Amino acid sequence: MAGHADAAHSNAGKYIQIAVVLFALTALEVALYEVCYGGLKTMAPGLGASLEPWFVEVLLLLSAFKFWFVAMFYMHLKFDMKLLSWLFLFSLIIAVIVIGALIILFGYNRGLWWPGGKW
Amino acid sequence: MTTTTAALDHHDHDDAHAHHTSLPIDNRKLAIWTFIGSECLFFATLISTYLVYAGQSVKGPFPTDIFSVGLVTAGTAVLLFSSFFVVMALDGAQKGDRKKMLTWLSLTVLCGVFFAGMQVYEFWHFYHLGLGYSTNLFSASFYTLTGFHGAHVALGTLWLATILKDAIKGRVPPKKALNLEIAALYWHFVDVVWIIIFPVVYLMQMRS
Amino acid sequence: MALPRALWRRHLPLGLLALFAVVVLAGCAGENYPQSTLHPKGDFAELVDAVFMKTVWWATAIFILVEAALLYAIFKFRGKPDDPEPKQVHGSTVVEIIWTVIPAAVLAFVAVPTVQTIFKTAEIPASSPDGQKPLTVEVIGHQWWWEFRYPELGIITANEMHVPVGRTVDIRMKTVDVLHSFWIPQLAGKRDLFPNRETRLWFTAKEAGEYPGACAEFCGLQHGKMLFYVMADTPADFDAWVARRMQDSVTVVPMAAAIPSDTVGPAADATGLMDTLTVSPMAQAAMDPRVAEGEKLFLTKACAGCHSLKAVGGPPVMVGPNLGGIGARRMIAAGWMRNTDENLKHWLQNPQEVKEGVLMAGYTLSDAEAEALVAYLRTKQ
Amino acid sequence: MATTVLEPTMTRTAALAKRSVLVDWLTTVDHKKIGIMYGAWAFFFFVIGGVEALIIRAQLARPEATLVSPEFYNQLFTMHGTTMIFLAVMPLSAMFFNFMIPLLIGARDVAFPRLNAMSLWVFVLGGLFLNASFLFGTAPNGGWFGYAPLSGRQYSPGPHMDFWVLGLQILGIASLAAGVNFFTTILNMRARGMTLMRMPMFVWATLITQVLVLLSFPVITVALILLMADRLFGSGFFVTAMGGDPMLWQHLFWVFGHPEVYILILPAFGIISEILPVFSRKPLFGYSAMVFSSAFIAFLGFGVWSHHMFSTGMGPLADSFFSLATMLIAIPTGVKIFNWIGTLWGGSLQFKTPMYFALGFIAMFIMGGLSGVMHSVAPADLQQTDTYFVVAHFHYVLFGGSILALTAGAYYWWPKMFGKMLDEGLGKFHFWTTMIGFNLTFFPMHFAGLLGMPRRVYTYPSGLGFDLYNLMATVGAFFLAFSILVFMWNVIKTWRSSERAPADPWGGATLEWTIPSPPQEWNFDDEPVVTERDAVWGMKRAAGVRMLPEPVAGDGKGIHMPGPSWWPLVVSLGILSFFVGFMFDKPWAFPFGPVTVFGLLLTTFAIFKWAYEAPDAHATNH
Ligand code: HEA
Ligand code: HEA
Ligand code: HEC
Ligand code: CUA
Ligand SMILES: [Cu+2]
Repeated sequence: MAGHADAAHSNAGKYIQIAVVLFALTALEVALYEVCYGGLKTMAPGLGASLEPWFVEVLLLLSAFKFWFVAMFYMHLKFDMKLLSWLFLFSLIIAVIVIGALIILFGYNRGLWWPGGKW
Repeated sequence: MTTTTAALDHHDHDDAHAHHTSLPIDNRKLAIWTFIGSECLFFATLISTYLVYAGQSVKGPFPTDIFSVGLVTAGTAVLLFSSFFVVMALDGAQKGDRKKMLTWLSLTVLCGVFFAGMQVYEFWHFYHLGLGYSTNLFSASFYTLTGFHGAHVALGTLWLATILKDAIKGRVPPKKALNLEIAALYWHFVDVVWIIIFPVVYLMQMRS
Repeated sequence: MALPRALWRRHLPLGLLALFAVVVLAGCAGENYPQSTLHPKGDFAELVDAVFMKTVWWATAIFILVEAALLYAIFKFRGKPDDPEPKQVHGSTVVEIIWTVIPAAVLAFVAVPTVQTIFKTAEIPASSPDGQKPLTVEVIGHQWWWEFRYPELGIITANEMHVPVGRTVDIRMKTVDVLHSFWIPQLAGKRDLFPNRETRLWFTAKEAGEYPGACAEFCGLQHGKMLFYVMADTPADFDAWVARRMQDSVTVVPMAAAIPSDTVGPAADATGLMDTLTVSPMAQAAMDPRVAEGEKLFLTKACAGCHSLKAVGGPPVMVGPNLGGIGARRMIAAGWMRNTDENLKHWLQNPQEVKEGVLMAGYTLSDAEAEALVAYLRTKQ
Repeated sequence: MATTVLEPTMTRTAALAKRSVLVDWLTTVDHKKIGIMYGAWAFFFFVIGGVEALIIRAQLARPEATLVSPEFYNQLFTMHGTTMIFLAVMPLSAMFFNFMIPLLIGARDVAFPRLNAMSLWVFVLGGLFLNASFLFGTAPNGGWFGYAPLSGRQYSPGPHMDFWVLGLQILGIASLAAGVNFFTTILNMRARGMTLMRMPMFVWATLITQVLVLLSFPVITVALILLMADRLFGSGFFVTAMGGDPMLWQHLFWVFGHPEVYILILPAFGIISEILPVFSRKPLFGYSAMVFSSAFIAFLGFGVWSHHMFSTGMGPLADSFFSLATMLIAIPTGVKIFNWIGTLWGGSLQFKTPMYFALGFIAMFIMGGLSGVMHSVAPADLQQTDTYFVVAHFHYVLFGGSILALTAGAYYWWPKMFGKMLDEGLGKFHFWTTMIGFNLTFFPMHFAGLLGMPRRVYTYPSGLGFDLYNLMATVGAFFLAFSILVFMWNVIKTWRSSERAPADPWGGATLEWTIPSPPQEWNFDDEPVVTERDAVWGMKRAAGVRMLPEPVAGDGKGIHMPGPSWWPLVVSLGILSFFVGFMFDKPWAFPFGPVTVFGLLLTTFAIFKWAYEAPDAHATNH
């Protein structure tokens, strides 16, 4: 039922555009790695050095974009019932809470976040 | 297992057609989304394990000794391609363009096989670099995470291949495009998980 | 069913109430509960008790009010089957907001002291109430007994921790096997022991006394018999105890030479037997021939392979508890049995019967041998 | 719609009649039969868990007792906890989900009937597998939360914990499948006009419970996979020598474990919210607040897990965070308690057995909730954790909460499920014996705990002041067992009686009371249409009656129901075989023995057969 309706909204052209974006973002991710740590480091040392402190953040941001594109367009969330988006989003929120909390808690336990964190 | 059974339970669904559904959405589609929500936590836990144990291995080989950008980038590209392919196949299925559906679906299945093959090769390669399953924390959490992702890819490939088989026999008319749609949703999800795994598990851990 | 129903209805509430009262009162009476959390004898336990009691009063008040409202509703609004339909009320935003806000306010009153106490108990005081630097004690968990080390004093002991009254004890814990939890209810709360991470706890005993404690994390077969005692001594008594432990170690035994070398097994050699052989002045003074016999047996029956008698300067890692001062300990078998001659003998002859699964196997000791060992161990004061 | 199949009803009935009773129950996809089987099996496991508890209590009656060996004791409490939680309370709730949800929402079945049958069989086989460990004398012995490293290979070399790890893994599949199924069913199979905010509260509770299941079970699944890998493949996730950290097990377990306790209590809340209005003859007070508080409890439930780990030394910041988050849960729970009392207020209370148990639930649950709040005070919990105070807390919420509510539900829905009323006199006797036995068992445990008695000890020395409390608890436990015998007697008596229950014995507000007791296979002759909350009360009011007239049984003509199927059972056997294969500690079975491979193939094969099974294959072939 719902499935037939979406087809009208998106078409091959759009899918191709998104595919291109996804590839571009992936290429950016790899390039970022190469500039900061890999083969390109020597070629553009200044760029690498300035990007390096943001490596993790930028990488996560780029992947988040990719994630969003696939979910919204390939998985039709943008055109389907809102409920499905909420379903997915809620799961993701809990997932992020779990990952984030565990990283923080273990970092703390290992004394990374708080001087007395040893105990 | 749950996925396939839920999603393939379509005869019950045919039956449900006789009734109305409360939401403008098919049971099976709602079910697969529910299942995907659940899977988020499955992978979140595996990723947490990997991250919590990053840098905690007492002996090597370490990620920096093992990973190289080339192979995994290729794999990532293949998976992204396949997401695009399956969406085209679905477009074909919904519009009743049988040839389009068959072409793109075949390509998708091919990508699945290729990715799975790549992973097998990668495991084999790493194993020969001295990274057994229980070598250290890194290896165990890496193989468990990517192994389960690989199992999902394999399952998805099998599923799509089954639909391809049906489609070749002409059993996937537009009004059954939903059969493909839910498989495609699952497939995209597997792709999306890899979108996270690629930077978090590979790129970030390769920093020297 | 008519009879019991009527009977129940009339007498049950009263009966239950009486029962509750008995139980509550029994729990409040002090002295008979040496392991009680309700009768703190140390500063840490007092901090905890204070916040706990605050919570208890709030909870009791809420309990009484809410149960009373419930009972009132039950008795007030009893209906008969053919009563007319009562007024159909669907809710009331005002009332609902009120009973959301009131609990929230109550919780604020609980939350503030909670957080305060969390931070207060987290910080080990830099100095004791008596002005001294806290005394460090390392607690090492074993399946199923406790090892205590005093790094500043060099002392190693087991299952009985001595601390001076008035001096803060800074406890650092680890386990050599599975998780355990160190719990000494009258002095402090509990803290788990991990194999890979040092955990800490602290307390200052306020009154001299013998405080029983227990392992509070399930640790396998004999978790139930992994107990211990903390002996809070007056400073003088504590110094005397320390001095005795030092003495355990001063005289290296000349008697060792008297033992035929073929009876000294490889196990003894491997664990530095010669070092562990010590004789306290009391043993030397003892006229009892069983003591000498016991000492010999201690070496020949492989005891020394797992136990050191040297509280200071003994080997650092042993399978069994350090037996320095075992003669004067209150309990044996990790706090399970009174340290009487009879019990000790029973333990030596058949530890598995006392505590199935302990690493100490039976060593086929005749009555005479066991008694000799007991006599010998008894000299280790 | 056009696809409606007009089955020749006669052939169908004839064909079904030929099937033996056993085959009928093994292949059924009828949610009602599945519900009854869930209930029967769960009660069976409940008695097993209860007998384990009785042996525990017998051993603890006196200090220094030697009734059972320490090893057996450890197996007893591990299996008692595991059984009660996974094999008794969860499936008892599932019984009501299965039987009642389609009726409450006006549907003819769940969204995926065969998947539903699979959940049942996976649960049954998983439960039998877990308990089979007793036959080998190697029942799990590491506690229901299986803390590493005690549960790892090094300290638990035998098959004990393999049974536990694999058994829970199997049960998890059942729960997840049911979770997907009921989530979909509730969102998508509601009767016309039944908007979300018109759903009965039990339906809401079920919906939210499924969310908890779906989001928390994957976490324990992964934790169990990691532990299994440690045990079977020598990885070191929880082996410190390899850098592994036992804390990770604890975190993962409780990330699941805390939502799990709300999985155990939310259905109970739902049942109570159905019963109170009916027996107060007054709608539920503050319906929307009840919905939102449940949702809020569920959401908060994901952010408090570390309150089980206050003694691990997480540091003051983490302790404070988890303390406060835990306390917050008291607020929505309080809203529920007050709204229940508000429902009673001004009502015309009818004291039938379900009402007794429902009121008993409120009274007892408050107690358990308040001791929970005492735990949430992190420093205080340093004294309470791992003592009998905790044991008291969780039995007040689990028995005083879940079990009392489930019992209330049993009395309430029994006539609908079996077409006969449970005896009122015996029911009330059951209630009072339960209340006495329960309080006598668990109230003294508060004191035992505060006076310093650790939990999971197979014995304790005399002289610490625990003796009296333990004796009381033991006497209470046997009294409680007696009360359950009363219940069983009531069931037998009812079974034997020939008196039929009316369709609507209580003056109910929800759709199940409009159809005969027990309902026909197709539930509703005509799909109901709902125009308001408490729809049936609305109908009665409109008709000016207190009770609806007895419905006339329809003939089901033209109603197409899914046919029975063997494949769910076969899939379950495949899954069982897959996991059992990991039990063999033989070279030929490593790492994937033939049994595992066989299980995998059987599962795959059965899933394909299932997917391509023609609707009604069995019904029409005969
Ligand atoms: C049905 C299951 C269930 C339920 C509903 C709860 C509910 C709660 N639990 Fe419980 N809990 C368990 C099952 C459950 N628990 C189990 C099985 C364990 C032990 C696991 C193990 O170790 O084996 C455990 C352990 C446990 C611990 C860890 C103890 C320890 O081991 O150290 C804690 C700590 O915070 C805790 C807290 C709470 C709180 C705050 C609630 C709250 O949800 C309670 C809220 C309810 C109320 C507060 C009462 C009603 C409210 C009012 C009348 C309003 C006014 C009240 C106030 C203002 C306070 N629980
Ligand atoms: C829903 C959950 C649930 C329920 C209902 C119960 C019910 C009971 N529990 Fe349970 N319990 C747990 C969940 C539950 N428990 C958990 C999670 C643990 C922690 C485990 C761990 O530490 O790992 C625990 C631990 C636990 C302990 C602590 C053990 C220890 O730490 O050493 C004790 C001790 O008394 C106990 C007692 C009881 C008793 C007496 C009952 C009674 O209410 C039981 C009443 C039922 C019956 C008595 C059955 C009826 C039987 C008959 C009528 C006999 C007739 C027989 C035939 C006809 C064949 N339980
Ligand atoms: C294989 C190692 C081993 C050997 C050999 C051994 N023990 Fe032990 N012993 C232990 C362990 C381990 C314990 C702690 C048991 C427990 O309480 O869990 C113990 C406990 C004791 C205790 C009680 C200590 C206390 O404080 O609770 C005494 C006394 C003792 N052993 C004496 C002896 C004597 C005498 C011998 C020789 C006949 C001996 N042991 C041989 C391992 C050993
Ligand atoms: Cu050590 Cu329990
Ligand atoms: Cu909890």
